[in-house]
Amino acid sequence: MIAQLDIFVGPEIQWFALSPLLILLGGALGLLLVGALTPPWPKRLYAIVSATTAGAAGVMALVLWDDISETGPTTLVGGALAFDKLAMFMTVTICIGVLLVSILSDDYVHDTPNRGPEIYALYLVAALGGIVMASANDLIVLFLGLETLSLALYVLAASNRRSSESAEAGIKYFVLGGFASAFFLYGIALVYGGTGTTNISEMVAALQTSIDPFSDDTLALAGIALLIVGLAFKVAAVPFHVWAPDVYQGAPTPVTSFMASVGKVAAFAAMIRVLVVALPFYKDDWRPIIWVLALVTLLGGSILAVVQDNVKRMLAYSSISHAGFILVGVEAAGYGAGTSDPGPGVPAVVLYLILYSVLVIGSFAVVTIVSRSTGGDTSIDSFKGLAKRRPALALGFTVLLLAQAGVPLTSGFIAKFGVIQAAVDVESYAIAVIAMVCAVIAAFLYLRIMVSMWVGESTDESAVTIPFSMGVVVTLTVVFTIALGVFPGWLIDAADQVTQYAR
Amino acid sequence: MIAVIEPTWYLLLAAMLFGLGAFGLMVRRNPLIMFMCVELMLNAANLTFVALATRSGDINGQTAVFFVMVVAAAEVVVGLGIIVSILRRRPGATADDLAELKG
Amino acid sequence: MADLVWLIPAFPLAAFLTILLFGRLLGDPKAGYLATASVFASFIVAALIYFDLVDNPEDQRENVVTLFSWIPVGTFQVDLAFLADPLSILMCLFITFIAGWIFLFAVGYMHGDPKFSKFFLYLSLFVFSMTILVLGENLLVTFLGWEGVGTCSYLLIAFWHTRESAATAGKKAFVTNRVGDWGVMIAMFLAFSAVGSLSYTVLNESAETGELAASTASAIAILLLIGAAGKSAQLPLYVWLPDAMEGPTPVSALIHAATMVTGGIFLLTRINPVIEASYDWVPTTMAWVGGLTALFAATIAMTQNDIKKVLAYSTVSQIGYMLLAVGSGAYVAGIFHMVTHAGFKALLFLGAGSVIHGMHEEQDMRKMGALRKFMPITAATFIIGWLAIAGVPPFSGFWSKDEILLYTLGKSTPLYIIGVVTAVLTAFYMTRQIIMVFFGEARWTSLANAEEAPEVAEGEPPVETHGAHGEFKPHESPPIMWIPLVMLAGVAAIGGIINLPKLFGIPSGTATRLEEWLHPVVEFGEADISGTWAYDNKYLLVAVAVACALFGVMLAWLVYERKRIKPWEPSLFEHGWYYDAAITWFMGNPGRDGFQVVADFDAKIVDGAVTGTAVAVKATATEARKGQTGYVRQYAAVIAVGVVLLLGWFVVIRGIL
Amino acid sequence: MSDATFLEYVVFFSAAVMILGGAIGVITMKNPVHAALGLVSTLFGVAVQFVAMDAQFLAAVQVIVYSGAIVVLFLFVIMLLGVDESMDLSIEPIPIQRPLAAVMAVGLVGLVAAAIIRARDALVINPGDGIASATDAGDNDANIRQLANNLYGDHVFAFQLTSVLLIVAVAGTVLLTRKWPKDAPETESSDS
Amino acid sequence: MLAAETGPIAFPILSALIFTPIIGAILIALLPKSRPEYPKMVALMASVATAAMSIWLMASFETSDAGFQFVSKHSWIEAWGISWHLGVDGISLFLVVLTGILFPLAILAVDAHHDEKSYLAWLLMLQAGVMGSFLSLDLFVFFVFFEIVLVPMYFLIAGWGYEKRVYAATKFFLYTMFGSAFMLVGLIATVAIASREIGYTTFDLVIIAEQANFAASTGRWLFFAFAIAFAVKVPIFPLHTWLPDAHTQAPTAGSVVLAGVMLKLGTYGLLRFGVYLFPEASYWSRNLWLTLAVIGIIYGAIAATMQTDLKRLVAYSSVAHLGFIVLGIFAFTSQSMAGSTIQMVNHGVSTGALFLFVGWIYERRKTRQISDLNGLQKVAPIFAAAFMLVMLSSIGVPGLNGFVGEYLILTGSFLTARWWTVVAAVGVILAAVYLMWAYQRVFHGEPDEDNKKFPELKLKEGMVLLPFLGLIVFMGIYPKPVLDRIEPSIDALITRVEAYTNYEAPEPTIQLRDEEPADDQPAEEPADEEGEG
Repeated sequence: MIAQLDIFVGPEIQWFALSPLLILLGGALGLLLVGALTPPWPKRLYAIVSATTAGAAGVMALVLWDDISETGPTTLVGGALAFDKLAMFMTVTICIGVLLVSILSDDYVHDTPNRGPEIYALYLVAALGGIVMASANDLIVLFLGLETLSLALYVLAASNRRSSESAEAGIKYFVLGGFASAFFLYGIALVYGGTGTTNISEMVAALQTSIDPFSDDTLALAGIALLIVGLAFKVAAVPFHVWAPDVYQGAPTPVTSFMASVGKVAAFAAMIRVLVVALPFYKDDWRPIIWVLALVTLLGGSILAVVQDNVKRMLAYSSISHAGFILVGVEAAGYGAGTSDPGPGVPAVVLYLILYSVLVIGSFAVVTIVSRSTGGDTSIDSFKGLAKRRPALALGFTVLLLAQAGVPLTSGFIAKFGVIQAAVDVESYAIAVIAMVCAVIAAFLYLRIMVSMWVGESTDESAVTIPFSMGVVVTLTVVFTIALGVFPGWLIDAADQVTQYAR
Repeated sequence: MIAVIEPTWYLLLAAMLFGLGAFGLMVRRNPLIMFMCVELMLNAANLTFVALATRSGDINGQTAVFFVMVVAAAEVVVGLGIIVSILRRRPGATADDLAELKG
Repeated sequence: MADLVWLIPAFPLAAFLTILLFGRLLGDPKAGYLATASVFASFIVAALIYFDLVDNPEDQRENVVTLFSWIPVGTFQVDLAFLADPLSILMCLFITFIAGWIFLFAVGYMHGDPKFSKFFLYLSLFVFSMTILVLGENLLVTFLGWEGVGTCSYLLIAFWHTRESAATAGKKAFVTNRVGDWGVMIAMFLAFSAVGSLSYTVLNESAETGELAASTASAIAILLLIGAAGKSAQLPLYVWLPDAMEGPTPVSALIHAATMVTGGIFLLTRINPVIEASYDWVPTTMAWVGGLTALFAATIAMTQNDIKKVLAYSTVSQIGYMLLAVGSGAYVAGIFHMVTHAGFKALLFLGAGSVIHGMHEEQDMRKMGALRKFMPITAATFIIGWLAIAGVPPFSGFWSKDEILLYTLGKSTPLYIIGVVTAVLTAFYMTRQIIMVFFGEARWTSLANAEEAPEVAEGEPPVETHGAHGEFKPHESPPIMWIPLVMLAGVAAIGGIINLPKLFGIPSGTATRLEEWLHPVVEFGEADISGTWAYDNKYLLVAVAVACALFGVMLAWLVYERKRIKPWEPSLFEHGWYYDAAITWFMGNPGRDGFQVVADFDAKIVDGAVTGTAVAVKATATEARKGQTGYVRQYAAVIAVGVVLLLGWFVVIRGIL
Repeated sequence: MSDATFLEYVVFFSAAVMILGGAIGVITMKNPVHAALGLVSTLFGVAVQFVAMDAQFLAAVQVIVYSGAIVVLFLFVIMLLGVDESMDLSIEPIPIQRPLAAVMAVGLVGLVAAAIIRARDALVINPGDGIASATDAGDNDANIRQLANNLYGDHVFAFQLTSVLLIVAVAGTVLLTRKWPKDAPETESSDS
Repeated sequence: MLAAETGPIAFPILSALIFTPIIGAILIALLPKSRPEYPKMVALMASVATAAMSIWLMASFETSDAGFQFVSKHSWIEAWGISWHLGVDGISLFLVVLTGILFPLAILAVDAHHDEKSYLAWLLMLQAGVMGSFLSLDLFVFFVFFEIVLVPMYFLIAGWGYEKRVYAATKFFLYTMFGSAFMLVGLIATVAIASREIGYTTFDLVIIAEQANFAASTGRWLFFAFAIAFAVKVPIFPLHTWLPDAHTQAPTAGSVVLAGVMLKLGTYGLLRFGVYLFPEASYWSRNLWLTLAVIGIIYGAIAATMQTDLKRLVAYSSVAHLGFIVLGIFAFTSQSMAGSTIQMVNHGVSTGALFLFVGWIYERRKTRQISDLNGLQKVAPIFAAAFMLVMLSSIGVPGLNGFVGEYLILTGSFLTARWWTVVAAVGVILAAVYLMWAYQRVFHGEPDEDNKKFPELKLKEGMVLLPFLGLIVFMGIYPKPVLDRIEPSIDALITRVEAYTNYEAPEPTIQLRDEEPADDQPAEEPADEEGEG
């Protein structure tokens, strides 16, 4: 039977609700076009524009947050986008990330011969892609967002033309990324075959309504498997983590911080979208897998980190083990997914994401500062005696590292606490204990860095200069870390509201 | 009694194509060819989409293919850009040569 | 008056504190006089209380004086309280009296020692602890004194701590005592768990009324016996006492002869109802331990050449007598012997000290002889002491020993024989000592001071203080040293009167007699031997005892003076049956090795497990990172593996199955 | 129209041969140029299959975009870099790579195929309202119009998003190809 | 809740106890490097103020009240039901006081050999953390403090320790954190399970303890999750091996604090979060703990005997002493538990003092090896005398503080755990063995050339020591005031245990059953243990 083709009615577009995306897009275009047409802008200006854009988008997101509190979750543009608190929370998180990274990049970019606005434009666009992933209500849209983010990241990773390692990182990330997104796409296709749609709302509806014993959903299951592959690749979960250490180490440090913050946030948001929002129907199928992934990721990340001697690489592995922690939260979120009582899983995850992304940006900011003075050397020896040369910086880094280790009165502890609480709440004690033990193993590497800073005798007396912008970032992140560690109440309250999803 | 070949055939064909693509990416060392293999995989996905669209008589599948093509195009641009920027510096470098970062 | 009993320990304590603060100001000899005065003050107080109590009727001779609540937790209420009763007062009397004279002697003996004031600091602390020990109203207060005297003895034995042997001896004494204390503590726990109190009154009453189960009573008694064996140097824990002679001689006299070492006997006497309430084998065990120790130590004493060692082993032997008495239920006799022994043994030690002093720190009897010409007073007093310990009537030792033997025979014949043999040996080795020291030819003239100098361990202050050793000549000690000798000689001579047996029509029935005096304390435990064969043939026994004493003296005289018989000094005896050596060896080798094994176990196994884990993690990581080869295609392969696994789970496990 | 079906079979299998053959060519050809040609054949085959499945518009786009643009781009790059010399495929630096890859590929295909075959007669959940074919109903634009409606209807946002994707591509290439001043000395691993 | 009703008090003394050191630390951190004399001043002022407050606390403590006093409770993280809930009772009171007193002394006793500023700052942070752990009545708050103390301690060891300091510090940090990992999970599980009964989520210790009671099996799991952390902290054999390293490598002040108060976090935790929170489980598992405790006593003593490093020796002696405390806790009699509580303080005083001595010896001779030291008593008699007194207290000689605690523990344990006690008492002998042997080797004998010039006790050091010695004697002779304040809380605890189990605290009575109690058979065994001849 053939569709009625005469009259065409386009879907209404809620421009206001899309404002964060539009702002980011506008900022990016502005930077590109104006930047291309005008002579190079004075220092800091690109960064300021990009940062303000991100800030504005974040503020808009906060405004929309309140709207959602009143109207409740809905979908936008013909069901392409979800308009709910999960989306907004992630939007804010990503915007914070972009804000900080933009500031951080200022002096870095200024050191490179290429002072153009492209990097910032790519940050903004990538952020846009991330937000789309976080708020996608259609797997195709999700895929497009994913590709937007990924493509930007491939370029950014390779953006340091001076360094062969940057290039290597770029191509590795690109090839493997393409590989993974092919799987993801194939997964979408198979799920489409299994459920007859790519739209999450329709998918949920279809799965909940048409349950009959004769239909066989093996196709959908295969699709889910491949979807998980794609997402696991993005969040760098063992064994799909292989790219992460090399890319994190090779990419320019500000870009690394961007990947570790925005990239991870978007990926996990997408994971929640796909698994918790779209496929609660199959939670009994995917929860065990996530459990296993969490386990191997925790172990792999923390154990492999122990023997590294390059700080960037250490942090890469530590971010892998953090991903394991977040996966624990996702696993917990699966327990109540789709039921009337969603449980603390998703709030714990989003809380972890926002706290961790700030944390990791701060850490990499310190690495950027140090590597500037050592001519790009980020080996652990280059941190020796930092406390003598730059006590304040060392103290800040110490705070950030302790936070990553999950020491109380830092945001890192709150994050871990939330996740463990979620896991315990759904009685998956085993993984909770394993996670904590892995945290102990991982703590060893943070201690190693601290030792080389505080106890080690500095090898070279090259003065570590702290550029203004980077100093600002470190200060902000440290303050944030401690403040949230001591008074996390309001943020937790906000995260706890992320339980109703637009379907 | 229009006996259109049932989609399963196409799906199996796509699966094989996908597998070949994946295999190729794992065995070839020339980055360009590895990239071509990615294209193969994407095409396999496309084929699947269309086949399934036909199966369930739903146009969305075909629309999806449309987007995938755009993605493929963009990916090619970026990917080739990266490859060029590397191979210009190190002519004839294979994927295995780019293994400074490890451990 | 009895309420002021706390004054008895108070005086020495005051002296202790004063010397602690102003010891250096007072210095030599004022500190000594101060300490002496304080002790005599305590003696006076004790005497007053004694007369006070004597007037009371028997049942009102127990006064409990509570100072304050010491350790109160729930049902466990222990006060710092004193029990002023005949036994404790008696103890205080002779302790303070003898201590006083020894202090006086020490003032002379320690003259010129740089640590003079510290010496009296320790001594005062000791007397304080000792009085606490005997006055304690409950086991814990006694234990306070018990450990206190142990500590003081440790400090005083190791007084010349620069000498390795002294240090070791002090440690040995303390640790060996601790072994005994273990018994005492467990006994206390048991007592508390049984009767819910540590007070002697409660404990003894529960024993007298039979509430205390025989098993518990036996356990307490035996455990306390262990304690007594430690403190009173009985088998198997006597080993520390001979070494304790490393300490200055007054210390040996006071602590390791007269007072502290009798603490065990006192404790057992204190709880005599408990012993009575326990199984029969318990007192028998005590008796045998005592008897064997007495014989054992006597045999060793026969062969020692160190003037102090002889006395030390003789002390062990004599305390064995006392324990024998306790075991035979002859508590009064035991205490009696304790008192008399305190007198003459203190005398003998001080005499030995005087001799050593006169011989310039020479202790080897083989290098003495014929000293009676040079130090007549010392000699005379020493001889009195000798007669007393040898059990020659009418000297004090005779009476007490005789009574013990009497009761022993009442208990069992073999023990009696052991006692008699020991008596012979006692007489023998004491005579031997007398002869070697004061009679015979002078063997010291032959030796020059040159080789005598190194003999005195370096860093022993008195040596220097004795001026230049030019022409060596033994000299009599100054009056401040021989006056105490004379006083104690008097005690040793007539000390027996406090408890003469009812013979020869000596007037009886006066409370002054020890037996009546102690009656309220020991009435429950005291054995009744009237009607036994032994009791009926007292005179015979007396005769036997006297005969033994004389025989022993005679024998020794023949051997060492007349040289009629070759001296028989088997090295087995000389080395104390190799018992001490055996223990030392055991501790030194297997014991130490065992400890080392544990230490190594800790380092290698327990800690090894921890570090091993760390190493394991590192190794795993080092292996795992090899997987991160850096080859893109291999990464792809790894991812593919993951893909296949996931597909396998979803398609096969979840989908098809 | 049994012959039609036969014809369809012929079409299907010949196209399949083109596809797989081309793919195998991509994998096995020593020379990148030949590999690119293999890619072309695959793409054409896919286009043919599209036609066979009433996706005429997609088929057209496939030919234009892929074969027309993308492959040309590939070839252009190959020529630009002059990497068109043959590469010896007989050697494999990483020992277990090939067997592993083979096993994985087979496993992958096998598992997916298993899923496909098993889901073969599973009835379709919420079927769509049919695909307009240019061949029947005499409306040659049916497929295009339906596609357009869908594209600018439900998927208008995604459609807009593709533009963002292109922006990324543009910005990215600019960033990557912008000439760096004093770029001359290629410092290997000056960074990190 | 129950705690909140005790009403607001004029001055939040407990919070002040925690924040005064923190403020001090921040001040020090802000001080300019140009004025090197200020930091010490500030540190002393802050710590002395804390000490004064803690003493005031003790003075105004309601003796007969078994419950929590000076309670202050403010909501902190509502979302998770976490409140800033502080309170002190007889069990924690003296630990708080000890913490208050120990730190100024530790600061005064030894100067950091470099970078005094951060050294003092870390010390004050440490004090705040320890205070917080003793005062907090909220599971979350407790965990926060329990965990946070690791950081300053880590930096103190790693920054100002001796040759193997980094290894020791890392070991200490990771080992303890490993224990806490289980506690965190157990803690959260406790709250989660309790909330199902209470109806709302709260981390409030008192509320959970009062209103929730766990199924036996659940409670046991939870209890062990907690117990592992505390067992590491105490440390209980075989989880003790971090202690010798940490103690040996830590700077003197660090060792003093570590031995003085930080080890007590474990035993205190066992009382407050083990016995109080899970009476059934702790009673059920008592035999395990008793056995481990006794092993620790003997084992620690033996290991201590064979140490060649004086500081290591003292460290191992801590293992033995803490064994006594654990023994007392799990004997569940008012005597033993009160004994354990008071012994926590006593051990803090005497072992703290011992570590001071070792530190001073190291300052003077730059060695801790026993074999390098001899004859010190001749050259430094006062030093030796003071050491002797502390040593005697550590040996447990009556009349000194060590005895009171040990004796109470043993006599109490004997009622419920007879045979364990009989063996544990052997530890009293061994204590004499290892300490006196060490004393002989270090202080007795003739000093050789290196030790000839050993300086006598300085006046400042004497001043620092006086409080220690005073406490040692006073607590030994008149512990009544302390015990009076401890006992009510202990009795309440025992009543609680009785309420949750079939256990009945034994009333010592005339025993008539005729079993065969301790005969002199074990008497020989100590004789064997006596160590080297």
